[in-house]
Amino acid sequence: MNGVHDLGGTDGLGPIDPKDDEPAFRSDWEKAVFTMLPATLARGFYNLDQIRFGLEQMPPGDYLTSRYFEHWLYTIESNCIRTGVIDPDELDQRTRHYRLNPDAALPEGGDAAVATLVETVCRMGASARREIEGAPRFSVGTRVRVAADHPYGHTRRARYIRGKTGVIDLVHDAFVYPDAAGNGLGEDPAFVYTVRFDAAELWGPETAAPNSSVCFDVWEPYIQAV
Amino acid sequence: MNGVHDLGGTDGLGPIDPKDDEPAFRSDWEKAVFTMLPATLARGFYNLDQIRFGLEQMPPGDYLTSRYFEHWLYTIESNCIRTGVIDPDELDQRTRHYRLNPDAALPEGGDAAVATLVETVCRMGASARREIEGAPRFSVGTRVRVAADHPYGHTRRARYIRGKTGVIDLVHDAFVYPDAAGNGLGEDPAFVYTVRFDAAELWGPETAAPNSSVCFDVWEPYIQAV
Amino acid sequence: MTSIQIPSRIAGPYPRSEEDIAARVKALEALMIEKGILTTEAVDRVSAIYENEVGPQIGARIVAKAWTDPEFKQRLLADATAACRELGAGGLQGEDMLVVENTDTVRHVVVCTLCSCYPWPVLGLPPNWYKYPAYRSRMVREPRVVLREEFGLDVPDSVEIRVWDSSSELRYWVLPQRPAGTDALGEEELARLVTRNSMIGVGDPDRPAS
Amino acid sequence: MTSIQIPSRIAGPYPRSEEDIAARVKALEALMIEKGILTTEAVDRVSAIYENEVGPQIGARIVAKAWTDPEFKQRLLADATAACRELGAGGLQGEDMLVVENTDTVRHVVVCTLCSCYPWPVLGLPPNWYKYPAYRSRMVREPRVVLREEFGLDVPDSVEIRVWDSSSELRYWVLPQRPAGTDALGEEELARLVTRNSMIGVGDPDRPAS
Repeated sequence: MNGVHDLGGTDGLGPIDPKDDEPAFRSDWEKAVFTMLPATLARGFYNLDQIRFGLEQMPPGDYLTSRYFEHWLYTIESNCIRTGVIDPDELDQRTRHYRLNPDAALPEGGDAAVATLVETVCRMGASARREIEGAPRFSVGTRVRVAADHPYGHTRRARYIRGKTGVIDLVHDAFVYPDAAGNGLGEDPAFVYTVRFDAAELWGPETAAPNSSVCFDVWEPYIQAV
Repeated sequence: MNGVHDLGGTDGLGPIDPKDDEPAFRSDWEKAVFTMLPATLARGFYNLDQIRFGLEQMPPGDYLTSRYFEHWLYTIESNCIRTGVIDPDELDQRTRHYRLNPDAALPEGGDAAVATLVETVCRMGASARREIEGAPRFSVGTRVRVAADHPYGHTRRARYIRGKTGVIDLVHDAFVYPDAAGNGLGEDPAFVYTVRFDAAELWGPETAAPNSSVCFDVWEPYIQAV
Repeated sequence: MTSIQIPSRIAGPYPRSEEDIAARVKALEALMIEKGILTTEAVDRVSAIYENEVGPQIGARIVAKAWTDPEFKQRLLADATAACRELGAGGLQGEDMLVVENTDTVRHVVVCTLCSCYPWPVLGLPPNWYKYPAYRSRMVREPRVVLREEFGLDVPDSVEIRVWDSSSELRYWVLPQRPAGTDALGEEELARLVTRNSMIGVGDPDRPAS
Repeated sequence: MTSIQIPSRIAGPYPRSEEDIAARVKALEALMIEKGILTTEAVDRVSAIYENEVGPQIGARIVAKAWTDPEFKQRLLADATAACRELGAGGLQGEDMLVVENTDTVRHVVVCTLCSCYPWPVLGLPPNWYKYPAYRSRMVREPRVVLREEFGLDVPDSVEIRVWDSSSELRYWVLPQRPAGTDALGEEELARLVTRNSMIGVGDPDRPAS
């Protein structure tokens, strides 16, 4: 989808103002939200690409102004509701309870195996790399153009590279295809390539930074040789 | 600039929910803000393209969530400050005054000619059409491509038509060039054309609405024959 | 290669509550009055124009005339600005108008994706939905879905949809098709059938009461 | 007089105050605990990993080893995931890593314009500026301006800048150049010079105290 999340090259977002020494989490709720991600991914309720698609569907004004873990909350919540893991009415009811009683305790206990599972997911990860039949269609040095169309679902084809021409710099293994997995259409793995685009191709010679390029990873269906 | 104001083809903005019978203005402040536009344009403090550029520079989260006349307030205020018409400290001070005393009166009196001038601007308008030397370079039926680069300043080249090919449907007179006037570079008028783009060219055949097209007005410098 | 700095010209956070905005506007208004740029009379007179005088009934009258006077219709399609002037319509945001005509095979619809351009002198100030992000973003990308789901207008695929994105100072608006069963009606009765939405292109004229 | 309504799939308006968010999260947490998906112990253990254990000091150690051990450096550039595993580094969001090496003629810098992908196992969780819209929007469009004005890094035009937009599941990070005057330093002292920003590509390693 053409969302405001697709920020590459958008102007007007203001200064970056980098800070050092920020804490990993700023509150207990951030820790809980963070842990919900590996916990639910481990259980297979949805996949990482669906989590990303959920982020993208956050109302644009909220997306641009809320904090990072609010984005996570949004997508975990909407994905859990979508998949029936959580009942929205129950969630609303429980939210009112904790809003009125902020110090009310969480339910106790639970299986000790849960913590071990979630910790294992964090420590081991889960690669999206897949073995597939066949060989990559393109090789290093091939000039390719990225498809210029505008799908409605989840995609990793940023708008700023659509229709643009670059050169393949790296050929990788096959990985889960986000345009399938993010839209609930299976893994459909495809080869991934790093395509290097001259800044002038992306932004035009007048505003492009001199002597610079962007390396962008594409899945094979995104590109055609030119 | 590539701002969030450039909404053509952005997804995720939700339902339109059209209503009938809305009032022209919902509050007194909307009337005042509305009148400030012709009043300040009439005095030549800035031009309409600079007003538009001011709108585009509203913080993106605000742009997407605030009401229309808040946008106007933003650009009138920032343009008046930029051009020295209004002193920002004085404005802040006076704002505090009226915030604490909402019923405090406005200054009285003023020249009766002001109301006449502003009313005349509304009734007569001020065309951006200009006589220029020379003839249009392109004619009806010519296939043209829109330049694909990304200027930082004000432009009317929406992102969704950049790099796209269409056919000239109408050839108009010359008009003030927003990429000049909006950036304080004079009027530099140029011929305007209506270019018709097939929906499939704009969005790709898979998601384009069947049998539909978009007519978009471009200034001559935006396009090249293909 | 300069970055565009969002002007932090406005001190402090942008005001958002109704009271904050009203105070800000009143302050700006006061300063403009003191500098001789504005008067309260100007505010009253200008807002009265768009509240009481200029609105879609003006466009409707023009459409009705075009439906009943073939020569006027020809002039309207050839030079809308001049034809509207004949009927006393014109002014700010309608200095250069173009009227596009719906037919059995083509339907036109108007949008402004970059801001909210709209032909004020014939349609009045635009409704909120025309100005807000959803309409502006979606109309160029999915016109059939928008017309069907948001405006209840099911346009068959055999009819072309042409969306006019008002990107220049030309102000487009639509001459809708005259409804069937209106042969007996005069200009004034016809004008009452012409809706604002039908001149934006997102609706049809009303049908005559049977 | 409603302002723009943007729909959400979530019932009710999206919560925004700290108290509202905390209550919402606690409710979600409670339901997940009851359903056996989550425990408070899991939250404690996972957050402890990223608070106390996994952070840029891990990447720094790897960089220092690459600076002092040419064969390790070769392995790191050939297969970063495997080389990091040698040193016990790996896991979520670092399943498939690639290290790109700064030279006298090319500087690399990492961004994720579409979300906030980042190599957690070697750099820890990303700083806010990395995740927020300004960095994500500007780094691909005006890298030299961003590096100079926001990070104080003036890269001469003779040095190519290559921006890596982390659009796939490959996680890129930067092997910065070893600072001059560090010939006498051991791996541990070198690691202390390697900053998080130098591995994102928006900074240089610290210089040794003279």
